[in-house]
Amino acid sequence: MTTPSPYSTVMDDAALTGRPIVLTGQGPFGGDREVDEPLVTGAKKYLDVDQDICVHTEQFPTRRWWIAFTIALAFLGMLGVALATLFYVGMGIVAPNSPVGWGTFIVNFVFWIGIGHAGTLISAVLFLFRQKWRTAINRSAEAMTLFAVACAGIFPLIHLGRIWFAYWLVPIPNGRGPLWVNFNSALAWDIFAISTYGLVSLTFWYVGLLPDLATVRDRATHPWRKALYNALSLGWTGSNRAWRHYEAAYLILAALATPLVFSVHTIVSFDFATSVMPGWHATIFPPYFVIGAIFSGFAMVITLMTIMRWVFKLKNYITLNHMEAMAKVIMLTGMLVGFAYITEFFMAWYSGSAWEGFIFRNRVFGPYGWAYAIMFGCNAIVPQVFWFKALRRNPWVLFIVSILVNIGMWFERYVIVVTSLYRDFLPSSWGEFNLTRFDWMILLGSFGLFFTLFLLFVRVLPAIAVSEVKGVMDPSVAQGAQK
Amino acid sequence: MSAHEETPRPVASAKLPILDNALARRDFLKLGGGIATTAALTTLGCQPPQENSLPFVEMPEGLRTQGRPKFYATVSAGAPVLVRTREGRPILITPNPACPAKVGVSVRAQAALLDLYDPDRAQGPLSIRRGKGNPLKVDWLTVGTEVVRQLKAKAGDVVLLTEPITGPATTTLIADLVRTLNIRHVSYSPLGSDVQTQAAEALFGRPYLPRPNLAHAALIVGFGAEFLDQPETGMELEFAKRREPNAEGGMSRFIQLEGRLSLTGANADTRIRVRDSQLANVAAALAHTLIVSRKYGPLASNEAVIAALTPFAPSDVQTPTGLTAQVFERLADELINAAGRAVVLSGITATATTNGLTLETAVALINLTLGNYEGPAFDRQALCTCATPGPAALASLVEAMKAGQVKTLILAGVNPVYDAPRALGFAEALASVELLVSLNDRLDETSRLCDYLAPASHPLESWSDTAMPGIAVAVAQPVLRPLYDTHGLTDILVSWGASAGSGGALEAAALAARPDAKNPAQKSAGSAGYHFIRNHLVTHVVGDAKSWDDLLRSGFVAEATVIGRWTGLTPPASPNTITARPLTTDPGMMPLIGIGFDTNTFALTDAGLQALPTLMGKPTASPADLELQLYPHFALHDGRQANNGWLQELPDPITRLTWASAVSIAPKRFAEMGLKDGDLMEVSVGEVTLTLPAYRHAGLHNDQLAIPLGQGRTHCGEIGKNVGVNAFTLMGQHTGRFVRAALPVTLKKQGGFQQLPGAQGADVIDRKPRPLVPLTTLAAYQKNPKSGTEQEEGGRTIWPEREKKGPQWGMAIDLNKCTGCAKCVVGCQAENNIPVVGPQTIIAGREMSWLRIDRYYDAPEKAGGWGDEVWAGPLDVVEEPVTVFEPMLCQHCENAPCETVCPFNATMHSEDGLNQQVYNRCVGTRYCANNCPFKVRRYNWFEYSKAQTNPLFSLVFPEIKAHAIRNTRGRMQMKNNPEVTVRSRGVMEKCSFCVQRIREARAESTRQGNKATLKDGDVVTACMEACPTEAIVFGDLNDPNSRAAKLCADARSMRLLESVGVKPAVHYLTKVRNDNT
Amino acid sequence: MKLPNKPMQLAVVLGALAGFGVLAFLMINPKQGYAPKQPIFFQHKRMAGDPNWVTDANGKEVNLGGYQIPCRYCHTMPYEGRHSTLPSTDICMNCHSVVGQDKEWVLVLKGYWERGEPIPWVKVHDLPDFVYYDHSAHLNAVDDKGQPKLDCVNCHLDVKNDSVVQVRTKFNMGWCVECHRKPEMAASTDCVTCHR
Amino acid sequence: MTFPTSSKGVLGQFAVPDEALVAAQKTHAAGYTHFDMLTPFPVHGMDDAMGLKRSWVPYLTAVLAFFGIVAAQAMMLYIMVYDWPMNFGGKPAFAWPAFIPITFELMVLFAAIGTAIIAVWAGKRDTVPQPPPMLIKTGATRDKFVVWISATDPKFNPANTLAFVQSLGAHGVKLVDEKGDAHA
Repeated sequence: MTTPSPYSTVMDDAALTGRPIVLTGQGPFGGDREVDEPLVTGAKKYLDVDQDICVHTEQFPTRRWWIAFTIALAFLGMLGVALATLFYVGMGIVAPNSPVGWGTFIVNFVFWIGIGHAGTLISAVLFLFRQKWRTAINRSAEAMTLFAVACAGIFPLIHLGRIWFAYWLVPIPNGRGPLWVNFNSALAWDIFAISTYGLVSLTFWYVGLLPDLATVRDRATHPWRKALYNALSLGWTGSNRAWRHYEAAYLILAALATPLVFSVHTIVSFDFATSVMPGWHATIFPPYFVIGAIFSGFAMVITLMTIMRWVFKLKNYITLNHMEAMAKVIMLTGMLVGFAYITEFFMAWYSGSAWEGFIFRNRVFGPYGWAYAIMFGCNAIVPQVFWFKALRRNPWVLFIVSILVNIGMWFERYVIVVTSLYRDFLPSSWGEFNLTRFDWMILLGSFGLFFTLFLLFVRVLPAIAVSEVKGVMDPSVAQGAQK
Repeated sequence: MSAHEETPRPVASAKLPILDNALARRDFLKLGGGIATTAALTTLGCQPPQENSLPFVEMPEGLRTQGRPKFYATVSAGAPVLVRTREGRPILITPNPACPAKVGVSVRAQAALLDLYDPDRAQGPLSIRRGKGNPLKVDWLTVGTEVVRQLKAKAGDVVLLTEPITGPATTTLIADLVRTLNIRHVSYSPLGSDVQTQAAEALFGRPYLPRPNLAHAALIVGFGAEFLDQPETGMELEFAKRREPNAEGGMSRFIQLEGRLSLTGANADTRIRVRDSQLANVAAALAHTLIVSRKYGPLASNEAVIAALTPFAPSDVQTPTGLTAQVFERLADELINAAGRAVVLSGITATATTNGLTLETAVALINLTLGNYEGPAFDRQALCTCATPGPAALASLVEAMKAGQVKTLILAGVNPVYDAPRALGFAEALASVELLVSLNDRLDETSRLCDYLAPASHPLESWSDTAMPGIAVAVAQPVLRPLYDTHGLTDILVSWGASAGSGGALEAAALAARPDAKNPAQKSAGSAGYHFIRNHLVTHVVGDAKSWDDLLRSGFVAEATVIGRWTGLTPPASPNTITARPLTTDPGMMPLIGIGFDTNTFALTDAGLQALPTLMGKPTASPADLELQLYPHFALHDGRQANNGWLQELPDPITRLTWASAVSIAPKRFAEMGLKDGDLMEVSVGEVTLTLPAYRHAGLHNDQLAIPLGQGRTHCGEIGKNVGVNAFTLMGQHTGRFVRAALPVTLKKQGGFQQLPGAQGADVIDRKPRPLVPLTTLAAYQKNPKSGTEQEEGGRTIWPEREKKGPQWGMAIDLNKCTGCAKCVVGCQAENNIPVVGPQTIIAGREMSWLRIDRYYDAPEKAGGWGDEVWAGPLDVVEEPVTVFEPMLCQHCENAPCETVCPFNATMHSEDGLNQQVYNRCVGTRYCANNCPFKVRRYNWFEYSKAQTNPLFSLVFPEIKAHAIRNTRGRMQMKNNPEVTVRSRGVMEKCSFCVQRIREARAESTRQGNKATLKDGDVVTACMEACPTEAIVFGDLNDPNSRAAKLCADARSMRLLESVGVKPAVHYLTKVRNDNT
Repeated sequence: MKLPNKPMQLAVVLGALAGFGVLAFLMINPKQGYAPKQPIFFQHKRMAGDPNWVTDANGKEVNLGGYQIPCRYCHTMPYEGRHSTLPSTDICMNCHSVVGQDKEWVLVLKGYWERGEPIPWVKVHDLPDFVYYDHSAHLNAVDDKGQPKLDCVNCHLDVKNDSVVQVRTKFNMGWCVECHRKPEMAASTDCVTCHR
Repeated sequence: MTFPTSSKGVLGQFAVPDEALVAAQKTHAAGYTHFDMLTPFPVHGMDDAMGLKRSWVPYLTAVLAFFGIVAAQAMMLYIMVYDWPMNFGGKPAFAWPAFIPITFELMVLFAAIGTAIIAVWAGKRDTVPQPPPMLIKTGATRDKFVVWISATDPKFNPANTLAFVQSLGAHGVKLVDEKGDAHA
């Protein structure tokens, strides 16, 4: 290696600028050459990557982890109490009522499903677009997807009045005629969409994990641990003959997951769009929901990555450049979402439908205007701060904006679910919608479930895709010592 | 069965087979309520809980065909009804269809069914010791001995205090007791009013007026008329008949002058706001305009009348009434145009003012001068119960009690401690009475201050009789044996009377004690009360034993000759010869009823002319800036049924409030005071102050407040206690009458807030953007019969039309006939096992009623149209509201949006056009309810039909206790209709078009060998059955000859939300307002 | 395809078995063969069954079979009402006040009769409470030729020759629907036919 | 363990992927067929260097996707049209637009899950006997790029092959015996 890699000079992410490194006079014709800043800083070696990432699966968790885990468990316990009451007493303990038949459960469901879109999107879409920076975040984003889908998945179940009959949603043969499922219903589509999405995401995630599980195995010292991770890695050796199929499959999975990701939120939006209710019955819903999902998902990724960077000291892998890239996505999708909000209004006016017009005027100026204000402010206005590079690269700003965006996106679903229903066709049946303490317990409890799962994940599995990170490192810097 | 005659059985074996079986049914139903668990276990393959099937030891005759209903004609809340029973349990009270006018059935009569199973009724005689210590159980003998000892003394110090009793037999029984045992009888009703009879007696010399028949009235002018608020008057059907735009003789026109928007006023074509205190002045001024200014009619030449009316010139009363002379001129024009075919009438609340007599007098003068009494709109042949006794008798009783002249007081069906004015001092006077025995059905406010409670049975458990307007006599027969250790009121009085030696009672008791002819070991069938009533009615009313059986079958007799025989009077040869027969012998007490018939004219007597100046008096100023009206609660009336969940939960047709009392405030004042619904207000009348939430009452006169009576019971049972406030405490007195209107009042904001359990979202309908109620005027209708039904058309569909074979069920609802009386709501609730959910649940927006009556105030035309502010009910809309009622139930849409979205196959369309809801398949996504444009789907948010008693979760969520209290205690679930599944929690439910009746009709047709083919009229839904005005018609829309199909094809017919393309099976017929002025 | 290791193989096999087990369980109806213990060992075949006369050890002709009592002697109301009705005790006593006075179970029956207690029969053909079945609507149904479509035995099979009453058919919704779907039955398969 | 029966072979390590690429070319050129390159991440160009063809997995994906479509349509047609047609909101039994979402989802489900399983399986099937991961730390999952020549190769000769691998410039060249023990 004659020329030392420019990357060896970047020792931590504070040194990153977000602009290309200019190598003066190194261009092919003697001019300047620009290279991208490194995706991994700190002049890490391949073995350092293993150590930095896998060590968390091997050592007794840190104090920071325990603090986070205890809080998450407490919220999970709250979810348990609320759900036990829900199952014993009935749906009446939460807010829904006669005009507003769906309440926070469906809001939470759409919210979590939306969160769950970022992982697959990062893995699949960014993979197809050859965005190498995804490697730092794709593993945890995929895990986030799975846990968000798990959180989302409980809501359609617990919002059933008689959850013990939920299995009737699956078309299994039975002694009732047999009596099947109504495939006209968007909820039946949902079941297929969400279970497909969950399974495919799990597969995608697991396939991505195989080489890393082998890495953990090869670092393991305890025979049981070695055996366990060997079993989990399906005996992965790193064989290029296996890589050949693996890469083909991974590409196909990405190619399949991409339309899947769009279809799932499209189908979730059909829950609303195929109804007859003004405010729901809109053709804009599929793209609007998908963009919103990407938006909220990226916000959640930023939240999680900020925490991970802190808890696990991973700033060299999840660098400010990564965070800035996500901030750009947030800004773009935020503007798209804002565009959708305005388009809805335009369509309500342009359609000339009195019902539709009323719903939208009422959303903004009616008694639930505050929810609309939170939604519009957090989603369409707040992300505009990312026009400024300094703010894009400020972890605190990113963290706060990401949380605001998620609050805004929760309220977007609240606005859609509640304000479309509470004043529908017949004025006589108009009503109100007021959250009960159990709504809050279940909403916050779902975050408890999510973070409990996530913290357990980072405890037992490599939280960053080790093999993929290695693949985007400069071998001249990262190569191991030659024995 | 021959076998059992050969082998006589011990009596015990036959012990209440009906009841035992009914209890077994209850257990069955409890299991029915537990569908969830049972079904879950079943599907998971565990064995279902073993159920026993208990056959009779001896099959009783008449119960052989189990699983089919039996019907009994009887009386409920004073109206002839038909009681549907299953396996001995009454499950539904409907108007007696043999009684063509469905006379007088109120929601209270329907809901009395729930009282039967009320676990808060006293379950046997109690020694109460005037509230000191807990009540102790005693036996009937103990109570009877004490009472009979007092009766035997014949010392004239025993008083029987009852509610007004109208039945000839019961009246005679009491009269006998009064005569033979030297007791005094006082009857009392807190809402009793004798103003009309007083006026009639003073003017015409007889205490009654002819009964209006609104079917023949071209013009109705009401001064606070309440004939729709008081269905007991039985005028609903007659009113509705003439409300058809093509009615014979033209559609009637109804002008109402009133302070509070009442249900009657809401049905008026023109409504003029006049505060209660001024109604008399307005009526008198109208009389002045007609008689003095226009010199119309025979009275125009009567100097005395003119003199009496002189002070009431419209210009002189313009200041207090707020009405200009033009208003009177217009009214006079209309009345003169309709002279002889008009009805002018008032209401019992409007006349419960200090100047009520003036109002009644003026109304009589107007009717008289227009010749209305001679016209077709008054039925002079009809029996007329004119008066319920006023409170003067009670006041004199209290005096007697205080003076120590009353040693024993027996109360039956009265609760003066609750509903008499505090100033009367009834509760305090009780202390001077030696023996207090209450025959009320529960430990109520009065009973708990007595020595004994000897509970009378529920009317469905006992014999009695009654008289009512429009028909003569109806007999109440028991439908089941008493559920508890109680006896019928008649039984109690007869047996006590007999023990004390009263003649008629002795005879009846002897008959009851007579051994059975067939089985000497047993006493003869029938109680003492039964024999008394039968003897009396056979002798004095129906004439022979066979007619008695017919009477039991039909439930009532209506021939005029019968009245003659009953009253002991022959039809008069000349007017003014009939006086009401006083049925008590105590001259200090009020006559029980006035009965009259007259074939001749009504004319002022000389005495009447002399009394006229006193009766009319001088124009009165209003008592204060603000006056208060206390009106009978629409559902609870005087509050005696306050423990009835159905009535508590029935939304008031106007305020749409449930489970509460609120002070109604006029919209303008409401805005000026900066109030919102539910702000706590202090309302003071004299010394008494009540705190209760504010309600913005559309159409209320700005200077008036209104509070419903009948709430605020403290000792009526677990369900109704402490709901709302007791407004009787505000009631005033004036010359021996209770004053319930025009009370001077002060109003103050208290600062607190109490959420009102209202069942209505927005009050207003702006029919421009939301053409949801077909509404038009008569003029527009005559120009274009389709006017009022205009709406946006639906778009195209990609799907082909479905083939329709066989019947396609549908419904036509004529909004012109619908008065908003809510009887369909109660009928539906009873028929379909709809639970009572309670105020908290209503506040949360989770009412359960399958059928509701939406009440809208129509937003008037406005240049440029209304903005969104219209939905908040701006003053322009609600100050002078045009009210429309729209019964809203599942529309059974052909293209039902709910069906598409249910993933579980729990709701889909049947071949006969029903939108089916399968409870046992429903898992409760509520998607269907969201997607229902009419929001008629109801969800079981809680377990209502089964008590949830887990102590831990009762702590976490205490409301479940309240649900158990309202629905599952004692024998409450026995009310359930076994033909309708009791829904568990987590299940969606909705109107099924009474599919159980459709299926039963098909089964019946199959049994008849007709292959399940149905004729028009074979299926009657519960709402149609309960509707007094025939506004609801159900039938096969695929059969062009069915009544429903014909109505649906009418030009007035409209299906809602055509633009959404759902194609409802319910058609609404335009409400036409008669604007022809 | 070969799975990489034993535990995985085992897990997959067990999972699949459990899945199929649940599926099979859902499809098999637990009702069939349900024969609860009754308070009286009542044998239909002794009442309604076909006679079976044999000569016993003493050379007496005895009937080991039944007496061909028609169904509707005891179950009185199937053509008129929703329920076929269990016989009230007095119907039993029509004969058993004379017949079989020394038999063990007749004594039990008489015990109930003397005490005036209903016999606590255990429901055998026990439909869920949300199913509304009407015997009369089924038995009175006629086809185009006016012939009855159904008789007792169509559903209850050969109950008259049973010694213990038990559910002989699948007796689940599928079984009902199967018959309702037959074109010759011309019956409705609408939900509200049975559920409301 | 169900992994390849023979664990015998020769391995050698490289520190950077470029060296491994050259080594792979040379090994291929030297006529070895039962050899493999073990790498911590897929190295671009390695397939060509080893003389491997494109993966055949995508063809199976297409088949699986088609199967998913057919299965979904068959299921819904059977249930909604053939077995028990019902009237949902006035729509015909065959309300085809409603069938599209599930068809798509099942297509993706079958294709994705099937592809993943087949790819893992194919990775095992299409390979030469591997150095047993539980016994030998090749370093290939960490920071080493390993050339491995299996003893099953017809050209395999312990001494020659060892020398050949050393000639490639590899470090830590080892001979692995049947028991999985390594010899320098």
